[in-house]
Amino acid sequence: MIQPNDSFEEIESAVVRFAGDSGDGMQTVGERFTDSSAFAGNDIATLPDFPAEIRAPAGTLAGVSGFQLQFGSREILTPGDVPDALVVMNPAALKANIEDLPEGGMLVVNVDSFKKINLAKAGYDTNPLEDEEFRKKYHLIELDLTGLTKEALAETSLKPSDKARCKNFFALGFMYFVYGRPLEPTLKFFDDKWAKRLPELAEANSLALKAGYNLGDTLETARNRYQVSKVAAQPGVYRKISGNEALVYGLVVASKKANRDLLYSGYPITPASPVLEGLSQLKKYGVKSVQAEDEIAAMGVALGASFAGALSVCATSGPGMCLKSEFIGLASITELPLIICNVQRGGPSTGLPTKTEQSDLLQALFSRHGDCPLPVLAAHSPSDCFDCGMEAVRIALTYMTPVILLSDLYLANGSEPWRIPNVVDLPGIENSFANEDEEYVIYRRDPETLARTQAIPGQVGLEHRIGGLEKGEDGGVSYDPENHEEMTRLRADKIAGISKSFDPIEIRGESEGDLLVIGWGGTYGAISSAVGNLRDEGFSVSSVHLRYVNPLPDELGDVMSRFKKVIVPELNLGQLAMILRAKYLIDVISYGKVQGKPFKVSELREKFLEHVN
Amino acid sequence: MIQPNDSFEEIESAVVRFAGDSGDGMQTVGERFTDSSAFAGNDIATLPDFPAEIRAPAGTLAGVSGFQLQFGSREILTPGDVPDALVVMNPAALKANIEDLPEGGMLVVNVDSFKKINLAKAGYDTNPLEDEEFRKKYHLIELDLTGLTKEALAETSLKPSDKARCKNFFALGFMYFVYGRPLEPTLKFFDDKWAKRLPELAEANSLALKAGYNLGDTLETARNRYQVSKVAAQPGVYRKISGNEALVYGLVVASKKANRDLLYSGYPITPASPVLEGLSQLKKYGVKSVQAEDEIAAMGVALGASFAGALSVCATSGPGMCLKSEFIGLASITELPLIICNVQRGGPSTGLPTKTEQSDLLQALFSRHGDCPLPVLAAHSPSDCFDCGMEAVRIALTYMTPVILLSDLYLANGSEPWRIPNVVDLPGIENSFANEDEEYVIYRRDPETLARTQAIPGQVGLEHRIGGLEKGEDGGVSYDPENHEEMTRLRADKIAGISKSFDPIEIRGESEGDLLVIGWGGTYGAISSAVGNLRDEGFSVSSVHLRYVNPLPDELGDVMSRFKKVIVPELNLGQLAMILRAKYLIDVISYGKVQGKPFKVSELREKFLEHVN
Amino acid sequence: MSTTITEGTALNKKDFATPNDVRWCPGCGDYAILNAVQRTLPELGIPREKFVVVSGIGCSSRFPYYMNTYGFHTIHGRAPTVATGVKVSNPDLSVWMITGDGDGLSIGANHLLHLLRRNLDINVLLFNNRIYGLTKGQYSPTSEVGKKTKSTPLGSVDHPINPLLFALGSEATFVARTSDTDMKHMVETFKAAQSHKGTSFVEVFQNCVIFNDKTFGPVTSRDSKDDQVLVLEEGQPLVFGANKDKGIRLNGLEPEVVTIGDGVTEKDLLIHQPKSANSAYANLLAQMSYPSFPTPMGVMRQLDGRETYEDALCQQVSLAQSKGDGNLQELLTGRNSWVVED
Amino acid sequence: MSTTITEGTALNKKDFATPNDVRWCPGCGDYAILNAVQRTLPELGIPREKFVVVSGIGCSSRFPYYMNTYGFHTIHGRAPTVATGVKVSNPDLSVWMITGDGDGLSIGANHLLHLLRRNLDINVLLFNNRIYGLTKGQYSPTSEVGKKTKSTPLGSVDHPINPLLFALGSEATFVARTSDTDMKHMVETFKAAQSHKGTSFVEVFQNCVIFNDKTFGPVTSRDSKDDQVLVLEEGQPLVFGANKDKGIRLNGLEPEVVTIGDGVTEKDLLIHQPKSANSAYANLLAQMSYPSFPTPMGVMRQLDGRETYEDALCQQVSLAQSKGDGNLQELLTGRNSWVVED
Ligand SMILES: Cc1ncc(C[n+]2csc(CCOP(=O)(O)OP(=O)(O)O)c2C)c(N)n1
Ligand SMILES: Cc1ncc(C[n+]2csc(CCOP(=O)(O)OP(=O)(O)O)c2C)c(N)n1
Ligand code: SF4
Ligand code: SF4
Ligand SMILES: [Mg+2]
Ligand SMILES: [Mg+2]
Repeated sequence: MIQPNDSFEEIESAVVRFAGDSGDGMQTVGERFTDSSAFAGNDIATLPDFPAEIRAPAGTLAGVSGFQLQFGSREILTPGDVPDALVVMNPAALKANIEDLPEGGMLVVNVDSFKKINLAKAGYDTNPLEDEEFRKKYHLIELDLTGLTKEALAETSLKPSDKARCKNFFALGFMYFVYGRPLEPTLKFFDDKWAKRLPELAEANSLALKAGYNLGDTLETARNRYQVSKVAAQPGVYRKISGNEALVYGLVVASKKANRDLLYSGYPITPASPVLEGLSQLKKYGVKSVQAEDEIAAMGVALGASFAGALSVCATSGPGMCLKSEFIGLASITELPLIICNVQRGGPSTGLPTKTEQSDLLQALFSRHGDCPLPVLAAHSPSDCFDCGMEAVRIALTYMTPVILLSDLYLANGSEPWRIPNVVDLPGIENSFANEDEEYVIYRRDPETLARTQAIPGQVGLEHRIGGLEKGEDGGVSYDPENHEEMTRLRADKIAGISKSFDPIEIRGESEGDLLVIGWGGTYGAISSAVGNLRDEGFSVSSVHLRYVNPLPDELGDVMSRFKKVIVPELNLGQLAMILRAKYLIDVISYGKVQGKPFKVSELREKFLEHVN
Repeated sequence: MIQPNDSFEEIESAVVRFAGDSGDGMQTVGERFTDSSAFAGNDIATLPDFPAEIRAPAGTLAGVSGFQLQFGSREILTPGDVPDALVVMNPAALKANIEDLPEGGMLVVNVDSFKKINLAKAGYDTNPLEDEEFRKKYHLIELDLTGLTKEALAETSLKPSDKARCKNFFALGFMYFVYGRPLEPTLKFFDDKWAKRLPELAEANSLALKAGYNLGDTLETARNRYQVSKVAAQPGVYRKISGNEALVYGLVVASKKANRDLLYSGYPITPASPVLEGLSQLKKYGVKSVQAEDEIAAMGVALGASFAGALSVCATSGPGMCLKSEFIGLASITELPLIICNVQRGGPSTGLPTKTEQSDLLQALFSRHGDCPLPVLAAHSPSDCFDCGMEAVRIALTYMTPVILLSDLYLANGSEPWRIPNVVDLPGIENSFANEDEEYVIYRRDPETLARTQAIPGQVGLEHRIGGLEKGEDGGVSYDPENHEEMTRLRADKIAGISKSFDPIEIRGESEGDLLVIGWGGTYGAISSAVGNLRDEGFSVSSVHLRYVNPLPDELGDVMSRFKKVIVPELNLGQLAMILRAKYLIDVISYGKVQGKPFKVSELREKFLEHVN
Repeated sequence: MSTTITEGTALNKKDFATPNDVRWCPGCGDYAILNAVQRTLPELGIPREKFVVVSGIGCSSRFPYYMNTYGFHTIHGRAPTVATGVKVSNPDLSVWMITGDGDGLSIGANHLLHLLRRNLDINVLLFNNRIYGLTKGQYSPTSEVGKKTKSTPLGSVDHPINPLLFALGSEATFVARTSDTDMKHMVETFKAAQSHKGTSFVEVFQNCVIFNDKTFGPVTSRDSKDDQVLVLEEGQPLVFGANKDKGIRLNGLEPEVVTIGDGVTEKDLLIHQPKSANSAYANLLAQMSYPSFPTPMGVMRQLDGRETYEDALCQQVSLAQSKGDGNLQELLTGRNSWVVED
Repeated sequence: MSTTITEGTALNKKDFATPNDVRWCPGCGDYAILNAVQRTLPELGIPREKFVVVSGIGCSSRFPYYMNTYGFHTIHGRAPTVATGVKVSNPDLSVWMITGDGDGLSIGANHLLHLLRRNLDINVLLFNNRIYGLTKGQYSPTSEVGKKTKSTPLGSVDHPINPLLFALGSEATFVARTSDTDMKHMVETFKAAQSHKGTSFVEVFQNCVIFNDKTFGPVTSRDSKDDQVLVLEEGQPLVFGANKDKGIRLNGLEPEVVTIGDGVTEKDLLIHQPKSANSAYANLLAQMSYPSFPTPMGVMRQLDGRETYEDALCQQVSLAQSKGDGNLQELLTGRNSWVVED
């Protein structure tokens, strides 16, 4: 193995971004860099960023795909505001990303792609690399990646065009040198992926990676190298995990804990498809997965399976949520357990299908007709999707209710290190099954939870009928006015009462002060970082991050009232802010951003500063 | 014609309810009584009330169908809290309605149906008519309607069973006598309906009606008769109109005023089907109506037609609204004009399909994913559906936006007198068409309204493409972060700015005081009556009835702040209240009712009284 | 569909009736169908608790309320999806799906298509009354062109769906038709549906007395029946008529009505072969319609041997589990974990 | 569909191209289809501003962005409804609908069914690549059983939809198939579609290089094509093979492949009759599939004479208006008004 030389500059954290064409393999190298950093013991957070087209025309701005990560020896909560180093594979990638690179930042450029035609496709009249101003502004490293890679692979049997396609790993190797990353995890990846099927590819990529690394050692300009030490983490077994993976695992574990077979039913949609794909691979764990004809069907299949006793789950994104509304109403009035995950993306309509947003909160709360409140949860980090998956199942089965679980594209695709829990230590989940020895009264309720009990088809003597018409306690259709009011309020009270089972609110910072920041979902990292920084600087700022959007935690009003101001940053036009204002009559300040991108720590910091002192 | 005798007691208003089996023709006699009262110059309001089944088993409670109306010489705003007179055709009708009849109320009973088997079907162990307590409690009039009708029709050629079916008109004739109603409108109705096709039926019903009337003259118990004088109404031509009829007319008139052909596309659903049925009959007015395969399709057809230049409308109820959400998002982002009517019924899910409710307000505001605000209007009385239909079209075409118009079952089926407007006096409606002489930039906006202009397929040189992906001003797909934020805010600002075009808020009562009642939709009559009564009694109560739920009128916050308390009565669990609280941070009191029934004036009065003094 | 038959628990029709009032209009054809189903189920040797009846919305879809089994009255058009969920979750249940011409063919035809092609072992009964009953009489996708209804005052303009052709186009493995006027035929047909392994699609002609009375009268009424109905029996020639003297012969690919006698014998007639591999024959039957042809009744197509969706899926699950159940801790740990020591 | 042809505005292919970058993957079959459509349209004699291209969501559905006509990229599966709205509102437009196997047959098949049966004069091109392209490679309703994809790691278990059988089951009046590999055949087929009055349904075999490369290779590739493709021509016998020595003969109701020569002549073969009244013949063609049969390409069914929905509707409107336009004031006044005097 190549030994890193020792002229390192020690830094606390760094942000690296790779950008290139959709076909350039930027997501792959980003993931590898992440693995390597995790393996090196750093904390990490990632931000993949790709276009809605599968492979838009090579060289155009529309085709630029990027991957940013931050890694550090301190707690890393976001993928970083701006890159310290930017690797660009072509002019379009430069054009699309250069504005984000601060002066003096490291800019690694694949120069052989800076030909007239590519410059034109990117909308450059002249080659920016020939501009002296530009050259001086950054720490520019020009590499003829194609040429260097081909050279490195001269001995291999690959076709020249295939050789050139290894250039992403050459670039990666180079960056590994700069940041002193270990090569092993990536070499292992090549092995796992190709050693059997395409050994020549595994070999070529290894060669390219190493060649890139070695180049660093020889290249004048790359002399300064950085060292990022291990983060002080709790002891345990760790892995890197994305939000969608964590969700899949959380659901499977919950199904085992609840002793119900998991039935997943979904329809492909970005960014929720990996949940379908991930669960499809877990038949070994008793998971049945159905790719339905659409999201309505997916929900219907899930509801039917729930009626038949399965732990039913479906996941989708905004457009699919629209289609589920009517069935959600039916699930609510029949009080069947069911998990509905919305991995949010930019809206409205088809919107920005590969960008992140948090703009489906009000939809989650109010999409269906009639008074039909439901529990709504939101995960706040990739690994939190695991916990939220389990929690959603607990609520669904304890309270006999559909549960809406919100995630978002940023969490779904982003990843972070996760301390793997011990499965046996995780709590069990109770079901609310009917007592076979008693007369079965469908909507008779547990006085504590107000949940009804469930009888499963196949159980002798518990035959019964349910449906979407209003009904009395015995399930018989009832048009009685008072009964309707009673049933409507009982259903609402049941949901409202779930808050009694919540853990107390966790406040980051003092429990009173100048400014309280309330967040929910994927903004957790950015908010916590900004608030943490401000507190370190002595400002009186605290934050609360809500897992439960409905019902809200009982003590939230109290907490809010202990601060002079409350601000709610969200990746929408102020949806949670509206809910809090209505409930607590506090003049909550809404700070909305709708750019298909997560908050930057710096923009939050600035905004918060406006409201302290 | 039969002359009413003159021993009348003059009363200001009266409430009559007819109740019988679904097959007994109660809706028909109710409508006739209404016509007759309108013709007599009274103000009126009606409440049809029927089960979800077409014809549930004869004689059961499930099959009871009723019709209540109030008529008076003063302004009549509701169908009345409780009946002064109740006509019941069978024991089930008695059972289902008797609780509403106050002591001393007139109770007309079809005694021949009070046989054992019918009593049992209604759940009576003994015949209540044999109970002395019961007999004393009401002003009981027992008629052998079947026998009397058969007798009256002895000479006609109808089959005995067909003769018996005329008993509803016999009962109606009797009630006409009691309340001194003119027979002409009903005789004319027979003529219009049956004279050509079934002359023997027209004759038989006329005979039955007159026989019933004459019986009144001879029957001891019916001696006291009531007289309700003409209401002092504005001069003009009047007709009786239901909410659904008014909506149909409003839309057709608007289409002519806007010079666009009306394309209606719908899918049958209670209580919106009459809009489809009504517009299907207006081909003469250039209306094209399409019965689509479902509500998604209905919305798609409407949107396609809107793109092609039509004035597009669809109407549905809650379950159908669920299905339209995704298309509503597309209509919003493409900024095409379109009217979406939701004639609300009891929810959630299939709920109470033939009962009224106002519980789809939050759905109207928030059903779709993404930040996607839209104008939401609500009609407040049957005839107001005409004005709201026109207003919805004005907003849609002026602002290039889909508009959601809320009605409800109570308005849709209920009716009232309507002073017919002069079509030529109604205002014209402007379109926002593209200028053929200029380069067409799809999302370039009018600086005043922020509306884009529309180019219609077939126009030379204005070819263009629209869709659901986020786009720049020129319509080109854009994933640019700043552009998305700008577009999202522009769309929101456009909708918010519509309030600039509203008429000032009308306050019923003083413009400041103890209690402000804010209502919306079909509760107008009950709220106005209750508030009017309280004001007459000297209480400081005023009311505002909102036509616009989004955007809210600009001065609403000001108005609210001038009252000590604000209460919002709604037929839901507090949906508008939530919106007002969020926007104005005023501790609005929510008064919700979810019983599938309108508010009674008395229950509102009581509630309001709790909050004054 | 077909379901493991458990030891005969001697059930009878009454065991399948609920105490609930049946709330259809007096004279509605739905009563007869309910009757037929309640007669069929006890004869199948399946315990009552294994039946699940799933429906959408419509008069017909009130059906589950009247069956003393597990039942789910869902939402308009979506019954196939819920039925699929029930069956996939527990293949041991006998699932019956009830739908109407509006519910199944207007809003819900997509789900029906996918149910049919996936071939879940479910029995689908489509009550075709060629009208929207519950919403009070608008035309439906099976209403004939020119039909005047509340929503088509000048007559409908859309070409109606032929439910059988639709099912065949969806490659259903069992396609049949029966009528609410013939109790015996209904029971037979429902039994055949149950004994077929795969989705069984049965169109039931159903009379709506209120909004579309006698729509099938010209075909199924007592007077016309003999001459207008062609009762299908496997392996038998296509013969019909009060005197059994008429039949169907093939001329190239066109069927024609012939009279047996003048030179034509039964041998010249088409033989009913519901099990032929390709669907062209069933397609011909499905296109035969009043008044040019007699209306076929019975099983038009029955294709054995296509695996059901739930069996295939469950097999994948068992196969995956055959090497032992998954270990959760291993799953969570994955292949790229690392340890942080104390 | 067919549309009033207006005087020839000499358009050419370039007139139909937009300046927008075409954003499909290099090598995607969609490019060839775009090319074919851009070649077809200028030859129809219809002015450019009368074309409207409507699509759903999917790679294929990005199509309208690349056509310099009026265009609407709608939502997933719903293009038939929007196209219907456009055509009903203005029957004078030439409406082209683009969809994929997922868009058109998974989420959207119900709307397609209703479009086809209503027979609006619209051309539907279904790009069948047997995969979900835009969502990155899950199986689609036309994927073969056993297909391994991201969402079916152990192979798919659902029986695929046959798009042509589906269209025939929906009683489409025009059903055809072509392939992205044959420019000339595409242009011919699209022209035939346009000249048909009524909904024209065209399945286009389309290659997705990224997620399902060469799925139709065994049929349409250069080497296999002659032996595996059966090009349909009206009135001609069903002959195929590199040497034109193979044909299709009917045996009862079963088609069989025969070699011309050993006792078999062209006269024994089926003659291509896309216009036969019943659909049994087209149904047979649609069921012929690789590897047992050659794959038919061309127009399988063309039924003339069924009125289009929009014509029938517009006729009702004109008829209603023939006695004069409606008087609005009369409408509002109705038959039961009364006057309140001053
Ligand atoms: C989403 C939705 N749209 C519309 C309706 C109204 N609706 C109830 S039943 C029905 C049609 C019933 O027709 P069919 O399926 O033929 O059943 P039938 O009543 O004739 O038995 C409709 C349109 C509904 N309940 N839900
Ligand atoms: C309601 C909804 N569900 C899911 C999606 C995600 N989605 C986009 S395209 C697509 C399928 C595309 O497949 P196909 O129609 O075959 O088109 P192709 O990309 O293969 O051309 C899906 C599921 C969506 N956009 N909207
Ligand atoms: S309306 Fe028709 S289908 Fe419905 S219950 Fe009555 S008769 Fe039967
Ligand atoms: S993913 Fe497939 S269908 Fe989509 S553009 Fe690429 S090659 Fe074409
Ligand atoms: Mg029906
Ligand atoms: Mg596809």
